[in-house]
Amino acid sequence: MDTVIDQLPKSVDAAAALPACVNGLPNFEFPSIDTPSAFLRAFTDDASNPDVPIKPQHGTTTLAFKFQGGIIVAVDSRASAGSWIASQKVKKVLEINPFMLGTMAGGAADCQFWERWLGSQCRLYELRNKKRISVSAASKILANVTYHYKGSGLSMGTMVCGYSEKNNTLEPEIYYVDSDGSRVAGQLFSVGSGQTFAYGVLDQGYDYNLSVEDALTLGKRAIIAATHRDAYSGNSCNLYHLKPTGWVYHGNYDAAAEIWRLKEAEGSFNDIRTK
Amino acid sequence: MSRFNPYGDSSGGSSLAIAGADFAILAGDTRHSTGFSIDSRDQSQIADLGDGLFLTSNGFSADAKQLVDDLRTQIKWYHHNNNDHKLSISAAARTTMMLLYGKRFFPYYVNPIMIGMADDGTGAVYSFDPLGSYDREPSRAAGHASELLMPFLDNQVTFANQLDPQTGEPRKRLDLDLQTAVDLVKDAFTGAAERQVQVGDTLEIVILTKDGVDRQYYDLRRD
Amino acid sequence: MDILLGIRTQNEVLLITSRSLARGISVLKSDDVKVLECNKHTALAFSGEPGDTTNFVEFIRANVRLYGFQNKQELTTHAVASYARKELATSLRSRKPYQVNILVAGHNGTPELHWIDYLGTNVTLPYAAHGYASYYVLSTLDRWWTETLTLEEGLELARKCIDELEKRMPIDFKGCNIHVVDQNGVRLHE
Amino acid sequence: MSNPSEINGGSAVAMIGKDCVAIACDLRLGLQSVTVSGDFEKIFQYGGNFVAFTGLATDVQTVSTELRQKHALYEMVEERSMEPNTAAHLVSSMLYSRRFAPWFVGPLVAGINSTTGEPYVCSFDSIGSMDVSHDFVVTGTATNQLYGMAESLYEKDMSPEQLFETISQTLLCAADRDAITGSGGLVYVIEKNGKVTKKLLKSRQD
Amino acid sequence: MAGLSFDNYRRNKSLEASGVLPPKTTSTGTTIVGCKFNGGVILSADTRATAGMVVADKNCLKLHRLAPNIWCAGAGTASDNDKVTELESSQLEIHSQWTGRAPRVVTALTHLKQHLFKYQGHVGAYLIIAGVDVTGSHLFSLHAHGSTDVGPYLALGSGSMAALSVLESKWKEDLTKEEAMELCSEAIMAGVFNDLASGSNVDLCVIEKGKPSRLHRGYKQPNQRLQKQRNYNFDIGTTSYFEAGSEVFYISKQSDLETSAMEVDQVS
Amino acid sequence: MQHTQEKWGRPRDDVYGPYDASYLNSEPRTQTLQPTVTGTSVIGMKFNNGVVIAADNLASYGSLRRFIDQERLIKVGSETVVGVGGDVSDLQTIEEIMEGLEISESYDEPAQSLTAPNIHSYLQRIMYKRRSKLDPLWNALVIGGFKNDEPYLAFIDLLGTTYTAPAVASGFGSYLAIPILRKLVDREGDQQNVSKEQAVDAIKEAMKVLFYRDGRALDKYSLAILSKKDGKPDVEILKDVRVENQNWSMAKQIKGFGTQDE
Repeated sequence: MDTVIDQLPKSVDAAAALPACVNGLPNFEFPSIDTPSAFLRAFTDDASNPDVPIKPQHGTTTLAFKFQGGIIVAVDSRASAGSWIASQKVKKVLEINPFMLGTMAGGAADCQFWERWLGSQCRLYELRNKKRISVSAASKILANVTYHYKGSGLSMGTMVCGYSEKNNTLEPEIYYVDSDGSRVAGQLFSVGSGQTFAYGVLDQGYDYNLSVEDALTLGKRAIIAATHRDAYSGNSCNLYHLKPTGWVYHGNYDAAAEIWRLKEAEGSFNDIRTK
Repeated sequence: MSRFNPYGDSSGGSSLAIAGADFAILAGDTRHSTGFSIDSRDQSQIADLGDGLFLTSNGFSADAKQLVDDLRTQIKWYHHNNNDHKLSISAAARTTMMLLYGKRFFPYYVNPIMIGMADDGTGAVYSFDPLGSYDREPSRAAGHASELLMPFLDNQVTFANQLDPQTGEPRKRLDLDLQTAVDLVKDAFTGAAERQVQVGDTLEIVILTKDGVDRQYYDLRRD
Repeated sequence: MDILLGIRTQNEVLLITSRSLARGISVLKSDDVKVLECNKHTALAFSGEPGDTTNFVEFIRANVRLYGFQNKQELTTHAVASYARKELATSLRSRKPYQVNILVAGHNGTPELHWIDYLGTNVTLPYAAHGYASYYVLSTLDRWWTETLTLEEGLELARKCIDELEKRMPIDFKGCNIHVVDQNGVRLHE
Repeated sequence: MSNPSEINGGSAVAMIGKDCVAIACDLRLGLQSVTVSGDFEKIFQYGGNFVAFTGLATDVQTVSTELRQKHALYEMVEERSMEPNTAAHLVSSMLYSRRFAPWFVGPLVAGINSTTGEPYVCSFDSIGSMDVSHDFVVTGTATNQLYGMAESLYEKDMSPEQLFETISQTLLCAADRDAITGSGGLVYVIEKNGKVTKKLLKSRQD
Repeated sequence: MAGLSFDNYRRNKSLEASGVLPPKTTSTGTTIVGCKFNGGVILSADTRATAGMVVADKNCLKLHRLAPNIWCAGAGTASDNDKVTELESSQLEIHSQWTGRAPRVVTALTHLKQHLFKYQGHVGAYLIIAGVDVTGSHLFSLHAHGSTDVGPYLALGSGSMAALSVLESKWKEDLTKEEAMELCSEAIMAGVFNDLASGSNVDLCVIEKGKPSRLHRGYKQPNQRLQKQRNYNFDIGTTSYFEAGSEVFYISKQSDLETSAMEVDQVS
Repeated sequence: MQHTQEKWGRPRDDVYGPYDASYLNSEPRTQTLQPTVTGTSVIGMKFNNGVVIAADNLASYGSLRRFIDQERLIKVGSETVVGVGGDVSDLQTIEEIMEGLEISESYDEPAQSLTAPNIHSYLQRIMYKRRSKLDPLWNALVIGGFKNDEPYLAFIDLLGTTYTAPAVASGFGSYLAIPILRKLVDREGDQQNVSKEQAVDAIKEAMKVLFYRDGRALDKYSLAILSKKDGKPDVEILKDVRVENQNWSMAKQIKGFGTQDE
């Protein structure tokens, strides 16, 4: 992995001098002042100053968990800029390759860009080494990038999920990587502004021995729970199941329709006024 | 004392795009304003990128111009390197993302919308956030009046919140015909021009079909 | 980080409050009670700025009791909630406003739960929470709460919530007290 | 947060039809991003006048109560019902009396004048500037979205049934583009003969 | 103005400190002008009110009647203009009742400037006051801090410079009424079409010695709403609602409490 | 990165320091910290056969009338005039840049092919580049000339923002002069019905109003009239033009500020 790091700029300021398109990276241009990250923050941090001109899209609930049948990945599809709902149909699961998925929370552009870049790095690894990259290695590449750019303004909270070969068997792995540079392996994560609401359902219904069908239902149910309570999550749920043979997409579910259906089916969501 | 802010408040008003089964529409008003002054009533904000691609980018207009220039350069190089092969809209969108993300730490203050015909012959609308995140969408509005235009498009293009009174089921989304789409664009803009002071003067509409490009102009409020 | 949670069941209201009382980096007490009996059928659960909390709820209780003495007629839960709301909203305009969030639980024939924040927003809810706890348990309650919960089912749901909080809250809140408000008055559930 | 109404969120709209008027609000009460309640009504009835208050929820409750007091007093002293334009002026002076320390509310008044039969709608800013309109008025965090919807959808002389559809679609689609407006909608359609139809909308709950 | 309550002041300050900014108030953005002619004086204004860059009111009336022959046009904070002129209108009425004389323009001016000065500019009313009285016809401008100015033609508001470009190049001495009306409306139109905060119609008020003042509401209407391409009425039943959450009730008609219309000085 | 509900994903103060809004109005790094010696408005409009541009001759130092014969219209190539408002030292930089452009162009293409659109594009790139370095040239530019025999008029500001219109103005001119000029040329194409004389009169009228109301304006200005004669460009720059026909008759009507009678 050192090759990747070597080709990254040594420091934030050095990035300004980076030649165009090294390693698939564009030539990042920094404002020519002493504190480019404070400059960037001043113009883009809509949580501190709602009147900033440039509002990146934000807000999300994403989750992933391991169970006996593999990994379930579920996400919502709302992107908001302040209280404005900029998009209702964002794809927050990035298909890095047929065996690996990345989730997207935080800055939409950061996640889209770096996870696509990660996809190309993984492909290069395969071509060089004639074998698939492990989830552990892939997530490390991403974490190296985010740690490298720490303090310069990236915003990402992502889970890299997939199967890796360990002792000649394929093992499911989930790594949480964020723009602080953390990289944490785990069993069950939820990331984004609506994470707590997802946990509230997920923890109470989770069991490693869930059937595939129940696991899918639980993942979707936790996202729907978050869309109901978190203003910045909503619109629909995208559902994936990772198996040793690769990922399977289980469809897009409109949150509004799901809530009304669940209310009927489960007798839940009794806070909603109907009379 | 005068202080310097690299992002001015000069901009075009608003733009919106609708994709259909065999057409794509991109519309924008031609008012260019700074603060409370109208700079120009005839500043087209729709850029013809060549290869049947059209782009608007609302926000800070000098950044928008730079983005268009960069994109044209990229497309020219693509032609040089690929025996004048036409750049598809999906590839052009990806290129736009790379250009925008290259300015991640000194962003372009722009909200671009690109239209073209996709490889399968359907109309395509791609929209971007200032940092480059993008997606293909059925319709999109950007600029000062985006908050006014977008809910109307949701309601009239995707029939959000509408039931079919006969069946009681959500109203089925039908493919828009071109005339309806153009009417929607005009009505959306006359409404927006009523309430958003930076929108007005003339509405420029670019209509892409398999037969080529048609431009229409339509008068808006001028006050 | 105090936990304040109210659940209305078919015949009673449960108030779940954390037992830890922390100041700075120390826990001063791990059997704190954050519920006050206001009159026979109404209880207040409270959290917020230390000092403000007890002063405020005691002030409310004193006046509610006074009203009871003077009029030979106890204020209803609804009236207590309205009165507390008004006091909070008015205090907000003073030099030193009360920074107190409260839940008002009562039973006047039917169980009743009010959620009131420090700004003086008063809403009646089937279940409610203040502070960080609300981020975790609201979805749990959305999932399992129904109009017709029995006391046992209500307690079971409360345990689900406490379990979730113990799992996810980054502090040790030393467990929770559960107060039950029903037609017989306010009691601490063992 | 850019302004105090964004703490709790919420929006309202009122529209004039033929011999009728409609007023609608959402039902969300939030605490920043968390939806605390989906049953927070923002429309209050004062005799034949319907007043929606959006903004900071505590002020909504305080001002609506104060107005109830003043309205009752008026009807008692004057021995007649309050007309919508009177209610509007009352709201305006209540708000202006706190010119330098305002309530963070944006009210709407809707009603039908009992003598002339004219529908009346009026909106206010937080310090009581009145905007009497002949078509529609909006307020709240989804103001822009509501303007966009209403400007394009509004038609003159709608029947009460028609008006219900248009105001509901206006509210619902505007709420779908505002993260802190939604969780249900409530619509009142008031007709010249005094008939009031109140409907609870089945809307998105996300 | 007695009785302005400050009891939310501390609370709002502390909310501000925690990042909550005060809400936008409606501003009349505005172009207003006044111009004298032989025998009287004219006031004119646009009719757009804005909240930020959004039009809050497309046809608001910015010309206020202070007394039958004293009118004023307001720019600045909409609410302040409405209330300050309302207050002054009653004070002038009371004043003329007390003194038994028709009010003078300078009386209105002095009242208003003292009021505004007292509030040190926080009452955001920028006024052009015009009228005729026993001493002739007068035209004054008044800024929120209490300063005043006189002139044969005046303009205020965000579109004042556009209006002045017309007034400065076209004004001449001894205008007739018709010329002055044309000049004023042209000045307002310059604001309407060149200043984004001004728009919609031109209102105009003619105040003449010995004649009732005449308000021309919508004197020029150059910005009519464009006809829509389609009709967006929905089929009945398009919106989904809960039967259980719906009810029909009747407001008791209060026609038995019939009242006599208040006697209000009518203007055309 | 923040991990709390409300601000999830936003910058964390302990990593980035507190939010600093001053960058929204940040000071540029070098050279023009603020404009010192400045020129006021430049105005221009099209007519059926060409373009008229005017700028007065004053260079102010704050409120001081520092230099009263500053030329602010630059002729570039054979058929283009650039009017410059704003900082005068930056004006001189632009003058040098234009001179350099002319010289290199005349080496490469002795036939003088520089047109207004060329110069417009070149200057826009310079202005945008300098803005992007946070080291702006503190000017507003008006470029007048021809594009394929049609009149051409464009505007650029210190950020590189640019637009074309049949009437343009910088500074106070955009408030005071534009309404006068737009009476004749409101939208593109209106110039077809405007003669050179009408255009010159409108520009003179606008310069008069600017002198009345702009505290940094002078009653002496330069006037460039660019027209095509038999397909050939004709650039006429009139210097030391005076503001004429001033009307101060209202002055005698003004007594005091309100209650003073006679």
